Amino acid sequence: MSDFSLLMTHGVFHLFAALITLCSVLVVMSKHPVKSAVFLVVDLFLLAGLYATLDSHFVAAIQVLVYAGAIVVLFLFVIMLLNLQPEQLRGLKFSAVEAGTLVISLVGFLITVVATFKGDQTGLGDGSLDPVAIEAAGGNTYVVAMKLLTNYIWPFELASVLILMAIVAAVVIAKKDKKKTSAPIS
Amino acid sequence: MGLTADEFTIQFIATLVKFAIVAGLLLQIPPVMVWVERRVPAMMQRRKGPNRVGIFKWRIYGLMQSLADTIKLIFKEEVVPEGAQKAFYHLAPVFSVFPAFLIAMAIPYGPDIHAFGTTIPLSIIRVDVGFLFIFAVSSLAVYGVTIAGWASNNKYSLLGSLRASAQMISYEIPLGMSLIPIVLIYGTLDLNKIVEAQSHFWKWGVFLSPVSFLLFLIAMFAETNRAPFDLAEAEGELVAGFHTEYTSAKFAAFFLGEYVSMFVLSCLASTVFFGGWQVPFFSVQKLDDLTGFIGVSALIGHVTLMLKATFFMWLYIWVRWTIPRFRYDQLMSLGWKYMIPLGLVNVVVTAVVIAAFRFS
Amino acid sequence: MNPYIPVLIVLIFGLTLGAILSGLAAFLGPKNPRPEKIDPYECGVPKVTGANEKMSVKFYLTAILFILFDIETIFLYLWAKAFPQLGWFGVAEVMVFMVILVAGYIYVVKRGALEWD
Amino acid sequence: MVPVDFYFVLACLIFSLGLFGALFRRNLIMVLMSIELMLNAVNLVFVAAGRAIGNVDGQVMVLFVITVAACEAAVGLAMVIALFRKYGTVNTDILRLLRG
Repeated sequence: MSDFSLLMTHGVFHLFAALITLCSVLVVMSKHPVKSAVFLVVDLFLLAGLYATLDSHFVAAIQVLVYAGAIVVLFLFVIMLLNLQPEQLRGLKFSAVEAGTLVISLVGFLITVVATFKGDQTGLGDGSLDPVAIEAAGGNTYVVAMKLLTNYIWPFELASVLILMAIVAAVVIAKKDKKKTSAPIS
Repeated sequence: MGLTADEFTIQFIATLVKFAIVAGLLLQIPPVMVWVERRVPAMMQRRKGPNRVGIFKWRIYGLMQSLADTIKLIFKEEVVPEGAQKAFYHLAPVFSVFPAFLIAMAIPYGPDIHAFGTTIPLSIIRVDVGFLFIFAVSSLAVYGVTIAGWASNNKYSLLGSLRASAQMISYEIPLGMSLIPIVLIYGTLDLNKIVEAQSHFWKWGVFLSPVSFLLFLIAMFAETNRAPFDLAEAEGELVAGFHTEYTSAKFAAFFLGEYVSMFVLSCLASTVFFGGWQVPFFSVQKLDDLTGFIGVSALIGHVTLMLKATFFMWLYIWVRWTIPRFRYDQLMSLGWKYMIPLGLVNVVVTAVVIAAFRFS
Repeated sequence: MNPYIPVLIVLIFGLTLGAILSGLAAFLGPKNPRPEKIDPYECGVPKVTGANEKMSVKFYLTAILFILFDIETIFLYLWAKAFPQLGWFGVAEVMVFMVILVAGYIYVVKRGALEWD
Repeated sequence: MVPVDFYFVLACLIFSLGLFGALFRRNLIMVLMSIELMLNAVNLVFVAAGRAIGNVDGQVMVLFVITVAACEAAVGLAMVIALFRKYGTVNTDILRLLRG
């Protein structure tokens, strides 16, 4: 790999990383829930881009299809349904458990950063998943599909049970009974 | 990956050229379609339609009407309704335009060109996930609609946008399901490979999987919020739906997004079900050798695809002036209670039939 | 060439075009907003209530069911891609998957969650 | 290529932000969104690590995580709606007082 291409790969990663971090901060800190949702979409789209640079094309596609295209739409719908107003951000008041969790997460984060930049790295390779070999085997989507449907049969079938339970639960919780329904606008 | 520097340069320049051509084509669609959408109903109703505007004394059937409309639209005053969410109000047209352009670049507009010692595909975006890319990006188009309606501070807009987005997401499932049999039959997600597999006339998708085509056709009309499913902008009840409060160039942006996605879905329908750039009973790829010119096959293939897509664009207008509008509950129950079960049955039957033939 | 370079080019073009169309009106065209003009358009009748009336929960239920069926479709696409190699085994696998989900679908229909009254 | 540790640092950062949001925000919908952010950090680790080890299991795992995330969002938001219908608010501070 040439110097130029190495520079580009690193540049793309750092650009995406910076944008993702920025968007994540905005998701968490925006006062208006709709703003948070829109930044979440941008965030998820950028993460899909990062997956694409990792040659995980299928994951990138479903990231956009399911996360950005479906889950956040649901969030937006609920925000509009409840007509939520901007929230007053309260001061930094935490209970002991919350503060403890936060400190632990920050310490974990710092350890990871220090460990990375002290050179004490995980020892994992840097991309031994050869794209050319994957291409020869039938492409990323095909390889993922074969893996899912041969090695992961039980999780696959259990996923359908999970979705079934989610469907039933959501309908039970959210659906009003007929007689209580006030005339809907639509 | 695996390309020399020269090949990379050629591919990069080719990408830019292809992109410029396709983008130029796409930008022509809304003006021409606006004209067609006024002339064709006029023809169907034995009226004349717009026929006056021309350049000097050449009227060319009033084709310049769209140019005049465009210029007028751009120079109109922009009215931002009071109480609108300003940032989102200005952002919504962007969300509506870019997905349409992104998906338009994934269609194979012709056979591969073998030139300059490399192969140049005539689709600009060609990724491993094939047409799932189109679904993924087109699912982002919901945001333009939702945010536009919500940010306008108008209850008709909000209701229209909620209706439109609920409709779009509902029909995304039948749209997705209708193409699963195609993947089962041709064994690939790559649109170009699907077209190549349809080299024989009787192997076109519409003959091998007619139910899929029916589902796709209905879902295609519903996805673009066109008649008979245009409840989102039902003129009689909701003023104009989610873009009621939009004026001037922003209004044009919504039109651009809508017409480009109509065109892309037309191209997708022709590609998947009608052989794409293949000419019936004739091998387009051989044209290069026959005539001795590189690119003849690409040109003929491209024209063929455009003709097929034009048919579907015509169908959009034809249906609009033929079938009355559905009610919203009919629309939703058609999508959820008929098309999804039919789509599932279609997948199962196709799989069992193919498996019975191949693995018996 | 990396297949995502064109995606990036088109993305930038699309965003720029959208931004130009969205921003164009700010530079061209007259600007003289009057209270009547910038009032939300409700066919000329003065507005009675605000825009953010509460909406029917139906839209929400549609969205929720959409997510769950969307995931099902994605799993089906993966299976369709691996179908030639898996053969009857794959068909059986997906049948089990589908039967479980169709049970959920039938529940939803029976419960009337898809009725738009 | 970019070392896998960089991806871990980024994922850790997103996870911390998500955790912060889940604890700091008082709007239940915002809490759910922060949880989505945390799940995304996990996905990033799965993909990056899977690539570094040299198999696609990480990507298959992401499929399951996304399934779980979708179900979580669906049921979680259904509960938010039910709570809102009963108490007229989605603020966790107020809901805690109403717990009784």
